Amino acid sequence: PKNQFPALHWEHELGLAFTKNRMKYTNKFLVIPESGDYFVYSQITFRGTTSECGSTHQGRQQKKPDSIIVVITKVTDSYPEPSQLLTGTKSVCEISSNWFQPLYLGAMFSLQEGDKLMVNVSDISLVDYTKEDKTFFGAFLL
Amino acid sequence: PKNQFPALHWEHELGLAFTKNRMKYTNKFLVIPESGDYFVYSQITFRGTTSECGSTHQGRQQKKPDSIIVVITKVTDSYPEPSQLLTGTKSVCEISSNWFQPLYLGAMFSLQEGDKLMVNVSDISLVDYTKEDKTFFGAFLL
Amino acid sequence: PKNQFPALHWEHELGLAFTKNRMKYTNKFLVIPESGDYFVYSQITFRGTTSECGSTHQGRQQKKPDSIIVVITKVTDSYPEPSQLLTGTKSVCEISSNWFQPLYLGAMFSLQEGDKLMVNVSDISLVDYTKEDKTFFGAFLL
Amino acid sequence: GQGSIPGPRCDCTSDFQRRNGPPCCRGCPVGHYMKASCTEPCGNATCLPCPRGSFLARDDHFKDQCTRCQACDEEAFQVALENCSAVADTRCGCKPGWLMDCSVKPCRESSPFHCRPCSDCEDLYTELPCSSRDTDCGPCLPGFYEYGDGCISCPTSILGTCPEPCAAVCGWRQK
Repeated sequence: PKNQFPALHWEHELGLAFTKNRMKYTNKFLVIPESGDYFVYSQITFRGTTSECGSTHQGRQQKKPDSIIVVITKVTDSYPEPSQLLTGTKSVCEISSNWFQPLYLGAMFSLQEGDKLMVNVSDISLVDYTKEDKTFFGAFLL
Repeated sequence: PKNQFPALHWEHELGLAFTKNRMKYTNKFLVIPESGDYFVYSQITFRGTTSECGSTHQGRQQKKPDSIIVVITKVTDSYPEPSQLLTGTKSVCEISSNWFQPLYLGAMFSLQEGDKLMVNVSDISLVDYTKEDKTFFGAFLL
Repeated sequence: PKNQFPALHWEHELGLAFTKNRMKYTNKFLVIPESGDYFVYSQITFRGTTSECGSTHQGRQQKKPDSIIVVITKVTDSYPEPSQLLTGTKSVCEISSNWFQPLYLGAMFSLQEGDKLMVNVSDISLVDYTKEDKTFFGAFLL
Repeated sequence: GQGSIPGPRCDCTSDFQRRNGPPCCRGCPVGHYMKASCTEPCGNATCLPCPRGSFLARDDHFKDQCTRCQACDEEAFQVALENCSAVADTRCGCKPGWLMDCSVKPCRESSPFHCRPCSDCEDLYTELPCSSRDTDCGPCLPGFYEYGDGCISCPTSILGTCPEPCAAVCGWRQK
């Protein structure tokens, strides 16, 4: 079963964001304008208050960590199910009062015209979307 | 206010380091030779002895974490203020005697001829500059 | 001394994996088909049960952390010793019952025809090989 | 009349086909990938079986690459409950008598897990066998009674008292 994680919205015009050469952004998706090899990348900065796992130290018994996950997913007309291209997954068990950390992903893929790319995260409430240089998503034709 | 973090010096000729196709390195800056789309990337390996936050466990009250930050900054003639292209920021609250970890950044930007790129870090004393394969910075025209 | 870490095997045909434009994969190596500038990248997802360092809290004295290391290494006919192109190294001292985290690396290198690239890791048993979107390795000509 | 087995629907209007050359209506069946598009309208795409270690679970599609099967995490004592086939991914789980223990909290469907042996009730009565939760051990088995944090067998000698749970064994003495 594919992950049912929520997909992120992206700004695609303001500040550092841009689309060019017929690459389109619509409704959480980057739409591939022509078939070819693309480098696809994203960084998500997560932040949270102390995870339950790190908060108390009574029992010696160790706690299960929480986790942060980012998935770059491809949706294509040629197949009815999305496929996971890249996944960053990290356990979180911080003893500090709050925590923040980035997950970065990037790789090359052969994509078809019309393929759509989105970024899914395990928990949108943990995503730091306040600054464009900390959380971003992109793709370019090689 | 933009970050006033210190900028790093880089080796640009020895070992794996090189500049070519009129890309220049001068006084902590990569200088963009021609306008176009560039992939800009950097990894900084940080290392430190135990962070104050993780050292003592007396009080139940949790400590604020330290942090490590890397910023790739653009300086351009067309605007008096530098702009932050990419930021990696992570909280640090380690219980071990020492810690080390990398932050990696990479993305595509439209840059102008003469634009200058530098890498700033929150604390130079935490940067592991001992080996070129652990801490690096680069950009190439797409 | 160069690292004697074990090199990983890779799938190069099934699923998302592919080789094209005369790039070859053989016996743990990507073989460079023509001299030029290449972007080389890899992500390794590591996972383990609690590291000894984070497990007990008796003595105040802090423990040395375990570590996870990934190295992208170049082997070339022109020089008898392999050279480390990229290294990701992180300390691990988790208090939770288990942990998992990725290390990502990527940079541009001038490579010669016939150069071979491999990925070495500090401990193969810690590598999460279960899904192709979590652990991957690639290179492309710029 | 002689019914013909309905082939995959011939719908030449899908986005993929409009964009990809001659309308190629017959997509590939489950367990196959599209090696080549069809050459004439409403013809058959050239479909080949997914190579070992990969699969495609859906029918009437135009995908040119099978999805790679996941591997089970042996370090976490996982086993393949169902091996990967050309039409379905590997299904990873735990051996009988072992418990699936989610590695994270909260636990999600795709969360990592590891297998650990179920608690053995030994002399305790097995209230609920081990499945998604660890074995639930109930009171002591018949012929035993609780003593400290374990069970010991009921006294059969004619002397001494007969603990209440042991009524069946030594209750006659009480009368």
